[in-house]
Amino acid sequence: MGVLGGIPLSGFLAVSAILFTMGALGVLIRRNAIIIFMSVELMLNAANLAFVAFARAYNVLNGQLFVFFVMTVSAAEVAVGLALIVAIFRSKHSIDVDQMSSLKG
Amino acid sequence: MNLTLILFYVLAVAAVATATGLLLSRNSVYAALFLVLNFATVAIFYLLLGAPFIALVQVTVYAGAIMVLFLFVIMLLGAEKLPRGQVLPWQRPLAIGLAALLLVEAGFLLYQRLQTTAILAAPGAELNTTATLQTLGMALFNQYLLPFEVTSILLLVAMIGAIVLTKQVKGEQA
Amino acid sequence: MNFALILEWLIKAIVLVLLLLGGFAYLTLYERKALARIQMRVGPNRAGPWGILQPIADAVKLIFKEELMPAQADKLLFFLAPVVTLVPALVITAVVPWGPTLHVFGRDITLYIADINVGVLYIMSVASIAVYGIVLAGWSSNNKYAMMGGLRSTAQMISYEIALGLSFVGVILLAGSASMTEIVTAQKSAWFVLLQPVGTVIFLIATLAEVNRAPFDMPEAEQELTAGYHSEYSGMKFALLFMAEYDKMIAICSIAATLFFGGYREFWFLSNTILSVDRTPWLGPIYIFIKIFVLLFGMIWVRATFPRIRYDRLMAFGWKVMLPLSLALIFITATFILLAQQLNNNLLLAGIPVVSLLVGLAAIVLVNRMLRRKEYARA
Amino acid sequence: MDTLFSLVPLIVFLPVLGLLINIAFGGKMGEKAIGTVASAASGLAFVVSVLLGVALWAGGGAEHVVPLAEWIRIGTLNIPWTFRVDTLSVTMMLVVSGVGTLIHIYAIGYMHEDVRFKNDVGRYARFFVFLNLFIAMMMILVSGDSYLMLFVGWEGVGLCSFLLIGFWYEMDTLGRPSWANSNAAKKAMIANRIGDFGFLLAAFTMFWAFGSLQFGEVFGKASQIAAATPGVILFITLFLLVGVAGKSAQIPLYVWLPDAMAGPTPVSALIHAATMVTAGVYLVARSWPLYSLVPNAQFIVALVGAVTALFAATIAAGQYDIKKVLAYSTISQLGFMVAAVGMGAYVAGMFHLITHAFFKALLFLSAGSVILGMERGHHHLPHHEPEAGHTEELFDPGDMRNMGGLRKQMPVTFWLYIFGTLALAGIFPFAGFWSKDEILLDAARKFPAIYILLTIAAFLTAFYMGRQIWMVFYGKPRHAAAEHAQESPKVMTVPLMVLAALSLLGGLLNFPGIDTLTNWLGHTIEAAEGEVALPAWLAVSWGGFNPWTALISLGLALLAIYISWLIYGRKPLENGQKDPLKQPFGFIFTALERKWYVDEIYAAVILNPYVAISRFLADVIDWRFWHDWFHEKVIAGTYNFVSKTVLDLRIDQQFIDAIANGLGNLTRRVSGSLRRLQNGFVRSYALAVLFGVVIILGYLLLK
Repeated sequence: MGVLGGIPLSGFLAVSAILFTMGALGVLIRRNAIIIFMSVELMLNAANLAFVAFARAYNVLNGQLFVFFVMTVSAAEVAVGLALIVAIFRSKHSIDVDQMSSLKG
Repeated sequence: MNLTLILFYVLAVAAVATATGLLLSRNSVYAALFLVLNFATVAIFYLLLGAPFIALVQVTVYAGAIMVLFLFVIMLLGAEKLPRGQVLPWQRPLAIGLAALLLVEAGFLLYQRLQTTAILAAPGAELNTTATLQTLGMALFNQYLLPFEVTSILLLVAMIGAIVLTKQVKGEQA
Repeated sequence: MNFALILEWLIKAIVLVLLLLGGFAYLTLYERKALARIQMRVGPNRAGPWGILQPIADAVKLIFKEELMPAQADKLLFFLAPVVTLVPALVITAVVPWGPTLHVFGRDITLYIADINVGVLYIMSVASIAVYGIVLAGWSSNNKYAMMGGLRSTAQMISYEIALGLSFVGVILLAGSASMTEIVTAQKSAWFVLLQPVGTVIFLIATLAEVNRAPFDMPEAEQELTAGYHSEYSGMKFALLFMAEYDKMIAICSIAATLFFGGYREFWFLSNTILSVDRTPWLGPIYIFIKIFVLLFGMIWVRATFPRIRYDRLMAFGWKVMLPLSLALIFITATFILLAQQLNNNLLLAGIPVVSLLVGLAAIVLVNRMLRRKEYARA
Repeated sequence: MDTLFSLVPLIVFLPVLGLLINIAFGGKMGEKAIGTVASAASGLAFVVSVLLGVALWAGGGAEHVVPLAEWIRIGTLNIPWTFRVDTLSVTMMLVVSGVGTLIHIYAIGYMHEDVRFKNDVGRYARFFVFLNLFIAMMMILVSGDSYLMLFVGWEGVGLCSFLLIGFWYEMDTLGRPSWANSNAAKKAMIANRIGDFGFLLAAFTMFWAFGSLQFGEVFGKASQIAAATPGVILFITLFLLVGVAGKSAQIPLYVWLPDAMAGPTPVSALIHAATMVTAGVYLVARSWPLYSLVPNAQFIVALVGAVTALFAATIAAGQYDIKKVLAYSTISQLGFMVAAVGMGAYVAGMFHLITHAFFKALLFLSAGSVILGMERGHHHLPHHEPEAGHTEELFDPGDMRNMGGLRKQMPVTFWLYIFGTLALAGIFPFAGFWSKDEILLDAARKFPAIYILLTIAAFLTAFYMGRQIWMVFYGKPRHAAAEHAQESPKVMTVPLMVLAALSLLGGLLNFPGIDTLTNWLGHTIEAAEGEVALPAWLAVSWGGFNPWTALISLGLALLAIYISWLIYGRKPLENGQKDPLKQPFGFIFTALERKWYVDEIYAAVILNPYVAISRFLADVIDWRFWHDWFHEKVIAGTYNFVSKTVLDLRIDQQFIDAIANGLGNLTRRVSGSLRRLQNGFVRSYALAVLFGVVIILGYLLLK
């Protein structure tokens, strides 16, 4: 596997950091609940990239397994989250998070 | 400057570009598609890092299942676009500023560690992380058996939660 | 990574794509002919002898047709959707081995494009991508019927993908590898259809749903949705969608042949003769072609025979029958493999088909009873 | 093969799973579903047992110890929860789960009707929860690798026995409101407690002498200790015998078993005939390395068993309740087994344990079928609405004096009963013939006195079983209910047919000359046969079979059945007629009817003084002295003074309240100002989180 040959690990980490920051930014500045949700996925994904990169660097499998678990968790999260969004849409007829600022449904 | 490095830079630019697309697109269908592309590029990163299993699972689970679910919900709700308007005017500049700060910190961290730790400068010698299914499976079902089982319970709970949340109460209108 | 290797890959890829495109054209003819025979008609017979020029005539007609685009459509995605649909159908066959290694011009030529150790997973990934084209086509048309078709296919494909993936697991367990070539090699002594009869049936049913063929052609049910996701498509874009559907059929059949019917290996009565691929390697592509041909006929036959399933029943069938059944199948397979390993007796593997057929039979009986009870309850 | 052995915890956890399902969902599931879940749990345990047996067989019978978890570690006492898989424990597992599953299936049908006759449908699920709990506990008992683990199961099955005997705790066996059933349950519990006391003393001594309770270590050191201090082994074995007497209903602790028939019939069959009561036999067989070292103890065990066998057999001949007869018969047969394992004939004892599980379960379940048939007959009688002022005559469906001629109404049950009877009476070629003769032969070779006792008991066995058959199934119906009795449904009779087949074929397990069971158990029990000079006629044998002893017992059994026919069969009882034996035997037969007055003697000697002392302690010492005077006056008075005047007025109101109020006011003011941060916009909160992240990361970087 000489593929990695010339790429420094820091390159992957930099990409991971940028993606993470953009995901965080997405959560903060978008109002659409679904896009906020997708930004969260982007953040998880960035973390996954860092995991796999470190796994490669330290020559251990654990990083890949963590990614596996992160994926499962995010799948569960998406299922529940989307169900929540659908439920909220039913009562508010909107998915703007800024309209969900009261505790009363 | 060899072929792989060029590939890496192209992919990195693609990843950042698609993430930007997600951040900026007004239409949530386009946002979702940008995210799918982003996942695909990250999957290729995984291939470069010698993790074909994770790469393919990434495509299957994220692109094939999760994002389809997102699209499904977007189309089902017919909520592609939101009307313009800003309730929290100070939120956006503050967020961008903080994010920039975070990025600077991350860059500083990378730079600093680059100075002190050798391992970050170049990945270790030729490694054998070509995780075949067998080795991954052995690790998963021996070392990580408990987390694995817990995950299955988590998925079950999520499934039940999703069903309960979206179930229509009898007599209630959609 | 030398130049010759890249050239070899390139040639193989181009040959494969050409084969699929040509295969698509003649598959339409094959289907029309076969359907006609089943329905006591003659079928296409004007263009060329026995109608063999008919596909070319169709192609010419479609190329010169005017392309319409709905005014409110999402232009970019409307344009991209057919492409997104076609590409997975073409690339999915990359891991299917067409024959053993050949020795030509002093080189070892392998008859597959890639042999990755997670080949089966690759198929799963590409199959899961395939849904995008349809859902985007449906959405971008900005048409209620098309949208409904797209959404239906999303739900349907996601549901049946699970049973599909689980039906792979039995094969992986038996072969001890997820690489397609190793799966073929593992079938040297017995095709997996013998060890996994129920798994084969589950696979075939699930793939019918995956490619939206009758009786699972919900997304394009003419009577309810006019033509589903491709209602608004015409001309070459329509041809691409059409091509994708038929290429998917070919791909699916080649995968089925590889996973369950011995792949490019010879038929059992030809083993140890001069016609076995071990002695005459170039026969491999011919064998797999025969198998694909027969399996395709099966799909056409099913289309000609079965009525379309109601949508709620389709989903119920996927989740309540296929999924538990395939889970039970994995359990049975794993148990017997373990037993065989522990007791050092490979004959115990024969328990898999026996027990799984019993379970499958029980499932059929149960479903039958359940349906009948519902029928009575309604009457 | 080790993978198969690691399945062994499932034999405990599958029944536990079944009972958890029934606890959680039993209220919502239908009766069939409840029964199916419970039966499946038990049936799967049987499958696992079979797999273990196969694995053991493939591995040449070598024992396996499968650790599961560490349980107790105090000082040098280290008791892990380990499973012991050897031929002995697997044999027991197969019997427990196999017979248990059949009884589960039977109980689906039986309890369906029982809960309706007793007007409490809600208890259906509870019954199956208890049954599964019992299976789990029994499995712990037979699979445990230490005396303490065995004791856990021992207590657990005792608990299940208690729960199930008192299943209908607020009524008596006839359904009248009374505490009779719960008293029976308590009696069983207390009698067992006395036995457990002996067991515990034995276990403590064992730990003192051997420093461990693990089977392996104890048996390994046994001969060494026996050479040094022989008294210790004698002490241990005799106190174990006390435990055995409690659990396996031997003299003098047997009195609880007949009363235990208050439980539903499947319980009588499962717990009080086939499995739990044989735990004592298992214990002696398991402890064979200890018993083999002390011949004196062996003789005492054998004597207790033999006397019990004879004693209970005599009582059985004088009973009228169909289940009581079987109960005393069970005690008698347990006596046979205990005598066998006591003599060192462990294989013969285990063999009889297995065959007895088959045919006694069959007999009990058939008796249950008879009783339900009578209940159904009673139900169909026209007197559903009793006239005013006329109390309905009390009807006992289990009283044999009410039965008669049932073979016409219940033909299937009749044949099943015949199979069970022939097996129990030891008629060739039924299972009981082979196993009983093995015991008799061993007795004849080792202790002639015991041989004579057991032979008389065997004769009586055939007699009272014959008496039962004639009274129940022949003659004319002596009650209207018997005339209208109805056959039981398939779900009850089919398991019985399986048991009947096993009762017929069970002898093949250790068929003379082939000796499957002997060889199988030989992997675990290697008791050396002492070389004794034998008379010629006893020396002939194939395996454990000697034609002479077999002929004697077979002849006696046939004679006994003939005699019973002369007395009960030739001239059937008329309605209200007294037992024909009453005339010639007079006082003795009355004594038999009253069970030799043992319960009365116990009451006079132990119970009444005990109750008197308890009452004195409770009334005078506890209530008048401690409660009325000490508690009310001294403690309560002081407490009231301290709490009211000192604590409440001074400390609480003036000091603590002030602090609390001050804190409350402070919190209210602070939170009033912080409230504005809580603006309800999720994104702002996320922003706050990011702010925190940036700050913390910055701190870590610049530190």
